[in-house]
Amino acid sequence: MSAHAEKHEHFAGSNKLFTSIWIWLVLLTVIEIVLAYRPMAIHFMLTILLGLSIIKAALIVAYFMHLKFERLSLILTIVPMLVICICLLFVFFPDSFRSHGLRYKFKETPPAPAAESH
Amino acid sequence: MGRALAVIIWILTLLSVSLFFVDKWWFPTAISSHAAALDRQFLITIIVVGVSFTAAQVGLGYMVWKYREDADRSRATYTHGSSKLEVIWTVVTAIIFIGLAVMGQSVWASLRFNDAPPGSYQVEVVGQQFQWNFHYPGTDKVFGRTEPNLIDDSALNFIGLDEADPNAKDDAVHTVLAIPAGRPVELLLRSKDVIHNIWVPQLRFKQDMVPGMVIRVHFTANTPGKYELACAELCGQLHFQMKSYLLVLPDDELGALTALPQDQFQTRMTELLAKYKLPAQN
Amino acid sequence: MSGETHEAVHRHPAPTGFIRKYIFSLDHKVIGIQYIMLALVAVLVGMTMSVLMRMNLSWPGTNWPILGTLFPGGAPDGMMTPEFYLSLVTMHGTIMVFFVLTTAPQGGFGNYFLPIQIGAEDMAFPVLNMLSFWVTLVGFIVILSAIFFSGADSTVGPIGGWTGYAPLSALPNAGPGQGMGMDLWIISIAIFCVGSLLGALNFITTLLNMRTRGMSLMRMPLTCWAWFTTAVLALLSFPVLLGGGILLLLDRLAGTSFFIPGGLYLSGILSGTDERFPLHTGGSPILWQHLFWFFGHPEVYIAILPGMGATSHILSTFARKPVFGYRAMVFAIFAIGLLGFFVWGHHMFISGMSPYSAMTFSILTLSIGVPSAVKTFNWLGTLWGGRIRFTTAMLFAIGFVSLFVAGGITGLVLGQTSLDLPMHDTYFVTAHFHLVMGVASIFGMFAATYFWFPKMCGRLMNESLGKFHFWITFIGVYCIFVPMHTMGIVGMPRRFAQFTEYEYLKTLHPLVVFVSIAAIATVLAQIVFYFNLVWSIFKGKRAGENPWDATTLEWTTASPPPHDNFAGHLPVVYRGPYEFAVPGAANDFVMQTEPEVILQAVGSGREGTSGNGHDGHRH
Amino acid sequence: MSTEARAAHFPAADWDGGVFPYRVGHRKLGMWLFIVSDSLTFSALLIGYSYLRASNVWPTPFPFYPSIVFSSVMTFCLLSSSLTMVFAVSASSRGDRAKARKWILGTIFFGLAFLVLHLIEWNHLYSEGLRPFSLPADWVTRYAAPDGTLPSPLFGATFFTITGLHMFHVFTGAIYLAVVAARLNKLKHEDVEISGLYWHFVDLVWMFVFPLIYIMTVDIGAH
Ligand code: HEA
Ligand code: HEA
Ligand code: CUA
Ligand SMILES: [Cu+2]
Repeated sequence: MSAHAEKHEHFAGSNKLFTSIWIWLVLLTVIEIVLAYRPMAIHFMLTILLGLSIIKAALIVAYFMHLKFERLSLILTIVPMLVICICLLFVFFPDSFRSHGLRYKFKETPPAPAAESH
Repeated sequence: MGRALAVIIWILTLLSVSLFFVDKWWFPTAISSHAAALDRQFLITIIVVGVSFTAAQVGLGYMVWKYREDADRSRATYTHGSSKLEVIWTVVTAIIFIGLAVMGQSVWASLRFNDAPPGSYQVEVVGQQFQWNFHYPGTDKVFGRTEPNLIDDSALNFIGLDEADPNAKDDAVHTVLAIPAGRPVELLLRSKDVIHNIWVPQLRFKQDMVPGMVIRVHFTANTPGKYELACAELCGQLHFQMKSYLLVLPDDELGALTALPQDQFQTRMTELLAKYKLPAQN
Repeated sequence: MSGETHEAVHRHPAPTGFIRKYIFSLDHKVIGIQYIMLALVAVLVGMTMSVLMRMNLSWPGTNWPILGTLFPGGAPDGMMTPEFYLSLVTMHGTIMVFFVLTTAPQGGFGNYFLPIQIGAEDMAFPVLNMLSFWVTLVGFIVILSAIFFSGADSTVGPIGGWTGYAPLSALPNAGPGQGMGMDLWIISIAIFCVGSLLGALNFITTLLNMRTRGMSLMRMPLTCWAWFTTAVLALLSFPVLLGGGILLLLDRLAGTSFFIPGGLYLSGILSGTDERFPLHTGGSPILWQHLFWFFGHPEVYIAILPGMGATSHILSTFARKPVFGYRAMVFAIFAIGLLGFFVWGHHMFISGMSPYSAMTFSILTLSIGVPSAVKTFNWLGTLWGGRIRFTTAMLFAIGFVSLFVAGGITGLVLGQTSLDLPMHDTYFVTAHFHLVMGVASIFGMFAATYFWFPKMCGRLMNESLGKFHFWITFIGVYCIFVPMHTMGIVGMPRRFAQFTEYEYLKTLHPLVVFVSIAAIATVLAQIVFYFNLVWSIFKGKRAGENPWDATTLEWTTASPPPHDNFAGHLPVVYRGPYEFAVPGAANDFVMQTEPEVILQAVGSGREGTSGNGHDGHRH
Repeated sequence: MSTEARAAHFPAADWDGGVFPYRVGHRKLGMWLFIVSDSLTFSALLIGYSYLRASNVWPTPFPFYPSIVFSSVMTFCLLSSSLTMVFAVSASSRGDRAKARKWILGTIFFGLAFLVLHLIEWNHLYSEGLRPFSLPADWVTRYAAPDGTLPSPLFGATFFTITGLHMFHVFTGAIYLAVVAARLNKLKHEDVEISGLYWHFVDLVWMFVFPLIYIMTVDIGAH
């Protein structure tokens, strides 16, 4: 029995490590903001942004949320479950893209400005 | 108890299966050209399924009959299973099921994976709560412009047809769908309010009509006649009354109909509706 | 580590006051019973509605004076209006799916027996457990109230079907039934999502963390596997519905248009031209269907998996024989759970979804039949060579197998894109899902009730009444739901308030009437069940600890179990869950807690623990 | 094998019962599961947003100031709050409750700063005329597609819904942390760690909301 000592819990990672992770996160954010002002194809931009977000999320999960220091089995339980479900949600998109061609087109009337009601 | 249960299971199986042999309660005779393949696929499937159903129920009854508690044996057979059997029946069912699935795609593919053949007869279908509107392009084969803000139910402009549009001059809007026999038909399905679904059992065809979208579908109907057309998606209070007719007309009769101006079109349609009879119940 | 486990023990002492003991109880057993009672009440409401629906379908225009008083708008002078019929369908479907089949099997029996079967003293989070129940109860009250509230004009509940397709459900002005009742319907579903989600994480944690010593995964009863997989499905699918529900509610209350496209024209008003119908544009009705069915398909497996678990468990117990292919069963449960997320599109073949996605979904859909078939074959295998004791619980379990095959098999028809063209939204679908869900799952629950009632109440249910109940119900449901296939083939659409409008449906009239009569008879037979239930609580024959000679942990403790389940010492598990008919053992069943099997002379030197569930993958 | 020997033998393996297979207590595992579940709620909303955006004409109205500056500072706040939160957990693991409390209060401070900035940003958009059901009149003309299709009012709907739900999470997170800070002496280290998990999760969600809602909607005057 690995009897746990009451006072000192093990919490891997030094404050220095966490600070450097934080610096990385801030840096990646700055990159994102800079990217926003670079004209480029929207698909391209989206891919890069999502890529960066995934890296940031991974850093947060791995270090701040400490998953990297948990047992492999926990990681293998949580991560695939979530990844599969989120990937499945992407199956919605063909229908979104399709709807351009299928849209009923008509002349829209601009709404009355600044509705006060509601 | 075991025997009684077995017998009841067998009787229920027999009755269930025999219900599928009652001619009266089967598909109405099909009139579309994809229906033959579809009916065949249905038949194959229902046979596979029926045989499996029967086999499973007979097997279940047999187990229940044979292995009821009796004095002959003091203990049940001690076994945890057989990997060989598991593999066999997994593989066999996988082959059957995937096989069915693949076979089941051909009609679908022929209807949905390609556009309507050129020269198809086009009708625009506009669903609205509890009423059908069929918009015929007329002799010029071009639909007049429609705009939601021109819709005026009280003035009977149900689909918002722009009378000022030259293409609309020869258009007709009617509550009955008339299509040619033996020629590909393309429907442009829309809805004004909520989701409806166009369905004619004899066509073996069904498609949701989604507001905001124009869904194009195509098929060919072969047998002239009058058929009931139903809405098959819950659309509110009077969903069950959202009924119309499909008239499949010989080409010349339909040609003569579509050449008529709107007011004569209406009367002619009424005559045709009276002329054709619903198919006899099988 | 076990130190930590023990810390969890006795976290809450046995309560003494009535309220803490029976109302706001933290004890998983009490909460389980509360869930079951909720389901028993909900199913009464649902059944009553189904009878009213059948009456209206076969004898349109029947007069129900009491309806007239209760719902002056929906049934003026007691005559049911179409909108009232449709709101009954909606409420019937919703109540049955959510408040019967997601509560009793999982929240009820799961809650009661999962901790006991894995040798734990309670759920991991007792307070959360209590909250889940009360949240669910609030959801139920909200949905019941939905039928009494309405738009301005008439008293009918929501009209949307249990699927609540937008934009019908998103537009308050889309006719009667889209008023406040619909808001309440959505709110109730959202509340229900939260309750189930909390319940699910509780189940998963309990099962992973609280198994007692020796209770390895492969020694768990199949019921536990089923509850576990169900909980995972719930954890991953309810949040998506919750997201969708929030959006739908906003469409109705905040004037957004997530699911409402532009250019709509309703009751004489074009969207945006009048304050009664504000401007909506840009939304996608198909998006709602995706969000709903992404949840909806896993949900139907949430409804059936616990029933499958209970069936495996009970078949093995009363066939006096180990489950055939335990491992294959576990894999099948798992495969069903996993594949269950890949097939939601089969409800949307004709919705205007991409035909290529439809084809993919179709093939995946039929693949999911494979693990179901494997389970069926293993059930038959379990019976094979058994010495079957026909208790009522066993009868219902066998009935489950029969009905599951009958219902599941038509899924193979519906699952093919081409064949769904004529079949979608007809009574063929109604037949399919009632057989699997409406009765197979319910049979699972009946079996579970008859099986575990002695453990829960300390008394046996009356077997004669039980058997009577079984025969009527079993034959009855076949009579109700098999003819519906035929109706579907002829082409009878679902959600029709009346069939009087269509000529081609006239030939079906005898069947319609037959089904209604069968339904009424079957529903009446449930009175026997309720009577038996209540009567047996007080007057039933006393059950000992283990009336069925069963092997799993719940049968090692008192009936009903003490507050902490095992009276202070957790059991230790030495073998797999279904050790019946072990050759050479003294009894024909060997409890999971029995350390050594006493081999009689016959024993061929074979170690009696070959069923320890490890199948040689350890040691 | 004797009974005791067997019993002693069993707990050796992770999955054999009697142990926490992940070496993680109930509450921590429960929080992880809650996070999985909640991520899916957000995923559903973000996917819904992307779905609608891809099928509509979408305005890209956010100016550098105030929107992007604000949201960047907000991102910075959340990231920093995560850092302080790890420090808090780290301190708590060393048994240093005073420090832990200090860092938690720092986290709450950053969280509140995020909320305040966000509300200012909301208020700004609201005063510009953005509503859940409509766009400001000048956006409508400015972001109309070349073919005349109007930009979608779903912009406001998705914006307010997604950021609103996120804000709600930050808000509950702040309350949660306040309770933890107040009761720190009675709590175990694990409880602090769990509150940290929740807080980081809120941060993590923002890592997707920020690029998808803000960065992808920057006004670069390209139209
Ligand atoms: C669990 C699910 C469930 C159950 C049990 C039932 C039970 C019944 N259903 Fe229902 N039904 C649905 C789910 C269910 N239904 C759904 C989802 C819909 C679709 C709604 C929609 O379109 O949106 C529907 C729709 C539906 C229709 C179609 C309406 C239409 O489309 O117009 C009809 C028509 O006859 C019908 C009839 C019946 C009948 C006669 C019964 C029964 O009365 C049969 C007899 C009842 C029993 C045998 C059950 C007894 C159970 C107990 C006593 C519980 C025991 C509890 C414990 C052990 C804890 N149902
Ligand atoms: C408990 C609930 C439950 C279960 C288990 C299932 C199981 C299955 N369902 Fe069902 N389904 C519903 C509940 C359920 N369903 C509901 C509620 C609806 C309607 C919702 C609504 O619109 O209101 C629905 C609707 C529905 C549709 C949509 C129909 C339509 O609206 O057009 C489809 C289409 O693919 C489908 C398919 C399947 C399949 C392939 C299975 C498979 O999992 C079945 C697998 C089982 C077997 C195959 C039987 C056992 C196997 C054998 C005996 C082996 C031998 C067999 C052979 C060799 C062939 N279901
Ligand atoms: Cu239109 Cu139903
Ligand atoms: Cu499904």
